[in-house]
Amino acid sequence: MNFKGFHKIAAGTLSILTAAMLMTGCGGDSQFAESEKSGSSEFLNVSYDPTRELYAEFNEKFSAEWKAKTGEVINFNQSHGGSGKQARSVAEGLEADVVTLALAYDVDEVAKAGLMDKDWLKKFPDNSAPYTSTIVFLVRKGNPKNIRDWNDLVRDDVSIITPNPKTSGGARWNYLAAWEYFKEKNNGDENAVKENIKKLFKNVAVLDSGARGATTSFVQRGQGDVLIAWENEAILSKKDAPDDYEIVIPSISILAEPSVAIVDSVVDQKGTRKLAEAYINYLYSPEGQEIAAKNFYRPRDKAVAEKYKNQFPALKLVTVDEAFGGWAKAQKDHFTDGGTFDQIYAK
Amino acid sequence: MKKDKLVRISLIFLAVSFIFIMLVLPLLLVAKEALAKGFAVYANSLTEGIAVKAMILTLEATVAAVLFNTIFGVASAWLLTKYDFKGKTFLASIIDLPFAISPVVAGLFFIMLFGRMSPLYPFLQAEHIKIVFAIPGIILATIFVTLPFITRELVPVMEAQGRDEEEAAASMGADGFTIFRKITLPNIKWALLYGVTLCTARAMGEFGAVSVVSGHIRGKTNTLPLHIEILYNEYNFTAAFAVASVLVIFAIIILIVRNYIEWRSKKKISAV
Amino acid sequence: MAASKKIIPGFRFSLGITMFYLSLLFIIPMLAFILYSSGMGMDKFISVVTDERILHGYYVSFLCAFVAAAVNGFFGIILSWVLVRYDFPGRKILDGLIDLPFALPTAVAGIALTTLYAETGWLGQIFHELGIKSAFSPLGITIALIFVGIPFVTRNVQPVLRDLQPEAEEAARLFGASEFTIFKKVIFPELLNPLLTGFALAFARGIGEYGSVVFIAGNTPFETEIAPLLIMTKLEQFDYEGAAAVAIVMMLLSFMVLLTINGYQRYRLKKEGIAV
Amino acid sequence: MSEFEVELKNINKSFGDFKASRDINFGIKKGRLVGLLGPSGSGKTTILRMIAGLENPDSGDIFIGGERVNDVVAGKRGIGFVFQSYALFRHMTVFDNVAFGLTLLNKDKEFINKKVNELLELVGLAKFSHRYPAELSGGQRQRVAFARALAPEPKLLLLDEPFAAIDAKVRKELRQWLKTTINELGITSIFVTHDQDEAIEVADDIIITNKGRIEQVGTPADIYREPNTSFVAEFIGDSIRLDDISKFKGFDINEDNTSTEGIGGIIRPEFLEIAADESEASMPLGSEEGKVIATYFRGNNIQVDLEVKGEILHGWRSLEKKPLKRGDKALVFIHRIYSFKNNHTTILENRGKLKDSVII
Repeated sequence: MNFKGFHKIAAGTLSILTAAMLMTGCGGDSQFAESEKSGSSEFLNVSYDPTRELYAEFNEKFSAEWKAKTGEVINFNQSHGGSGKQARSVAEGLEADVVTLALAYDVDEVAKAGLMDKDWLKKFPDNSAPYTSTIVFLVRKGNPKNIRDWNDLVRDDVSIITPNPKTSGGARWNYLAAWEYFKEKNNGDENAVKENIKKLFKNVAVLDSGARGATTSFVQRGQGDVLIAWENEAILSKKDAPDDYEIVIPSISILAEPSVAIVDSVVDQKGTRKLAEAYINYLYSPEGQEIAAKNFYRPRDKAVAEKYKNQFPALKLVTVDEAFGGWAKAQKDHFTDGGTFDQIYAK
Repeated sequence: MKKDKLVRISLIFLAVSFIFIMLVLPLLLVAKEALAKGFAVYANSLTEGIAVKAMILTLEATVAAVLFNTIFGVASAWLLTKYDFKGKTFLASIIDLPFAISPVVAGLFFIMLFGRMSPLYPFLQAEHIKIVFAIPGIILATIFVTLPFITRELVPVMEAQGRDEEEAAASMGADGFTIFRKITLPNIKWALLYGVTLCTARAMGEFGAVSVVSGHIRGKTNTLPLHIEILYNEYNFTAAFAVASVLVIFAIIILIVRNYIEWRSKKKISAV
Repeated sequence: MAASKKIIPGFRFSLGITMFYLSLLFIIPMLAFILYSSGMGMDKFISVVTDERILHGYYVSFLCAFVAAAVNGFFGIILSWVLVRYDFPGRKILDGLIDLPFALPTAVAGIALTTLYAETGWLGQIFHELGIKSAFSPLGITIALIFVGIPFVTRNVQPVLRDLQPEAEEAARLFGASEFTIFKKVIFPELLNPLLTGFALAFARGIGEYGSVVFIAGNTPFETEIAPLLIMTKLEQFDYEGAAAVAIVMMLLSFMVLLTINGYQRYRLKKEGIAV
Repeated sequence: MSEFEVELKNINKSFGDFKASRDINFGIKKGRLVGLLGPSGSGKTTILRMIAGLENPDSGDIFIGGERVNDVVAGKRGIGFVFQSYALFRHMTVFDNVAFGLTLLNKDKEFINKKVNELLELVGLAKFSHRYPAELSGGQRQRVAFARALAPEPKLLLLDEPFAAIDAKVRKELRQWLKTTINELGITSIFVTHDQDEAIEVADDIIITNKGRIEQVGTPADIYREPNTSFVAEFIGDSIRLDDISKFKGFDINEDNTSTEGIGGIIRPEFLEIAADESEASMPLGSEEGKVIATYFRGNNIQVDLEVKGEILHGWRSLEKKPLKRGDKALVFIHRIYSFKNNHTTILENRGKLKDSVII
């Protein structure tokens, strides 16, 4: 009797609660409800923080292109956040058609969750990275600390801002670029490399959790003498305040390859594979490459690269595959718990 | 006498400076940054489509969370004050527990329960029910972080009120709802409203838990606090602070309403 | 059966709603979380939570949360005192401001505080000149935690102080006790329980706080790395189990803090015969 | 040096529009136990609090031990105060409560121990010294409050409604105990009460307050027998108010031979002699005829309510006499009436008695 009464009440409350939630869930946004029906008019690109301007422009162009070609009106949605966090969300159930993340390791995580083919990297040209960038230094006007290359960063009088490689995908490129420089300089003597990297991180004043946070610490808060940043981010900061900053190109750096991939299980379920493929292919088209270059990413397309060559000075660039044996290995060697990065801080 | 005055003045000074430095200055800074590029830019960043959508979503989530928590708050406070039963103290501590849980972890709770790794996921998928990375998830996360507020406000008041009136009504044969509506509610309505205002304020500002379950889809699952983060990460500081100032203004309105309510209740009591 | 003894009707109904709601929104999700992470096994759990870096994260979180809660305890008492006992222009406004940290998204608070306390900020400049690093240091973390914890102590102490009967104070005054002695011996013991409640809540909140702290913390390992950041770090490496392990220990520790303080309060009231 | 231990001169005190004290004047001799008696809101507690220094008078002077204390803070007046709610420090043990005043005087530990134990012995709570107030009964708490107030050996003890919160049976015992104890200690004491029985039973002198004024000061017997004002006459004792006393036999003219028509008065039950018939009546001629409305058994007597000339009077009848019941006729002789004139009370004896005595 008692138990029965409880059940009745519980069932009643459950139905009210669920009904109300579904109502707010669907009624709150009519477009959302539409997408459930027609299935294909919504498209979600889950990306990382610094691509916001890039994809805002790209989606607009591609949307017009797609409409002209097929007559379909697609609503392109963007989600931005830390690269790792975004990969996690997709793995946890955020229904992305495509992911455009900061590094292959994060896309691997989505693949590991069973949402896409394990060899997604081979699906598109250039390691599925339609645009690239590299790691440069942003210093204050006049370069008062006279920072020219990586070895200046281990000087005692230099204060550095760089995000935490453990929480920021982008920051892992910074770390690997520095590693590569010291590796070449010390002829591969790992202990010497570690010593230098350790010195470098001892100079870090603020270890922000994300790349954009680090930029803010450097630009807005006036922390540090040098910001280790992606080239696109550095150019953006300099463009906003040309009189305050200078970009310093180190002698050697890494080729940052932000990865793009189709989330197979989602597009197959929604029936958006064609659209997703067209979307990514468009990134490789001259139009797509032009948009990337305009947003300070180095284009793969030779013609577009030539056009923007003043913006992207040449320097020696190594890839993760060449220097570190791919992302899985790099991650394991350097960034997992107990890896070289943790050793820096180990007591 | 003179010493008393000195103590009084220094204490007031201490209290005011503490609040000024810890609270007012940050708020002034928000206002200053929000208006840094003039009022037009300020108004623009608030009326822009995505900001408006975020505002609507925040209000929806807040209303839903407050509604459910009010029902729960009243029921649980009633339970904890009108009856004696085994495990009552334990239940009271459980209700307080969400205070002790990091909002980020609270968000993860729901990901684990309704996300792709959950055994429930195939079922939800088959039924086309979206919970996490959609509005229901945001509401759930908001409810979670504001769960104890109303109960905490009501319990002391209802405890002080005792059970005599309700027991008298029950002995005359009134049913539970009648007793609640006619006897209990008039006694607790101000405390209830106070709890509701606090719950509302907290619900609007929730960031950590919502951030985990939202999916950050612009114009769809971005609440105001998440929108602020995005604007900030776009280096659009003026807009970020402008939107933040809206939350401050909402909060201030809520607090003014609360003070008005308190003032009215006091007036009413003194009139009796 | 048990319900038949209750005089006021509605026991089963309110118990039903409460238990159902708690289960759906709190207990089941929490169990799901714990269950998911239980796959890691005891060995991994222990090795994760006893890692030196994690331990230091706990230490920073607990220390800063403790100091912040203590500062809030001190000022909470002063604020309640000033708001209840004195009348002065602006008292209402001061009173109204206290709840604001609840409403402001923690991230906004964190950003605003970082702007204020960075070397270029209004207050950071002053600290900088004094040679104190305010933002990006444990001090910065503490400042952020003070901000989010302001309402707890004041809102718990204030009503008790307001409802305090004046006779005991008058009695002490008649013995020639100074105002300070009266406060120490007569008023403070009455405020101790709500103070502890507020302290515990501010402390628990501070341990788990992430949004406002990351901006101002500096996040340097072994210096300003807080436990919630370490959870995030684990998550960034897709190490859900490790994150859960850190989170579960934090939850347990906060819960223990709440329980200990709760227990102490009950013990104190019981010892003095005020509660059974 | 004044003859009074405590003296109030021309005290006025208002709280907003409410006048709590109007031109208060009185003096209390050393060693007396004085009751401040009045209805609630009559300003008696305010007087007590002004003496203690917990309120300041708007005007007038307060003297304690011959010294003007208006500007002396409460803690320096040497006063022990027992609050109505006891105001015990609930987070201190009984011992610490009593010791509180002594620790503030920086007495050494041994002295404090001795003194506190003495006092706890005196109030009969020696074995409760480690209990907390919440663990004591109302009467015990009252005694702790009393001991606490006495500990620093005050010159003057003030008690605000000391028995109000105690149940009836304990209250009786406690009153006796308090009176004896205070008399033994010889400490000048003032207590506030709204209960006339309490005041009459405990106090050496009574001060009656009404609407912020003092109505009368005197010993309980004096006040009972010779109330100065109509308020006192009505407030003290069991009284029946009359609007016009002239209708009763023997009270048609005043002492000064003027008519009493329209003059009000008060009759106490003990002023009435109720007889079942003429044979029982001591003054049958002067008696009025009445009708019994109700009777109440009161243990040692019977209260009889009667209607006499349209007024409802009540008096007592011995259990020995013939019982009366509702509806019976009875003879009522009124021995005396307090008659009012210009708010002053005079005792008017029944003229029949005088006549009778003349006749005899």
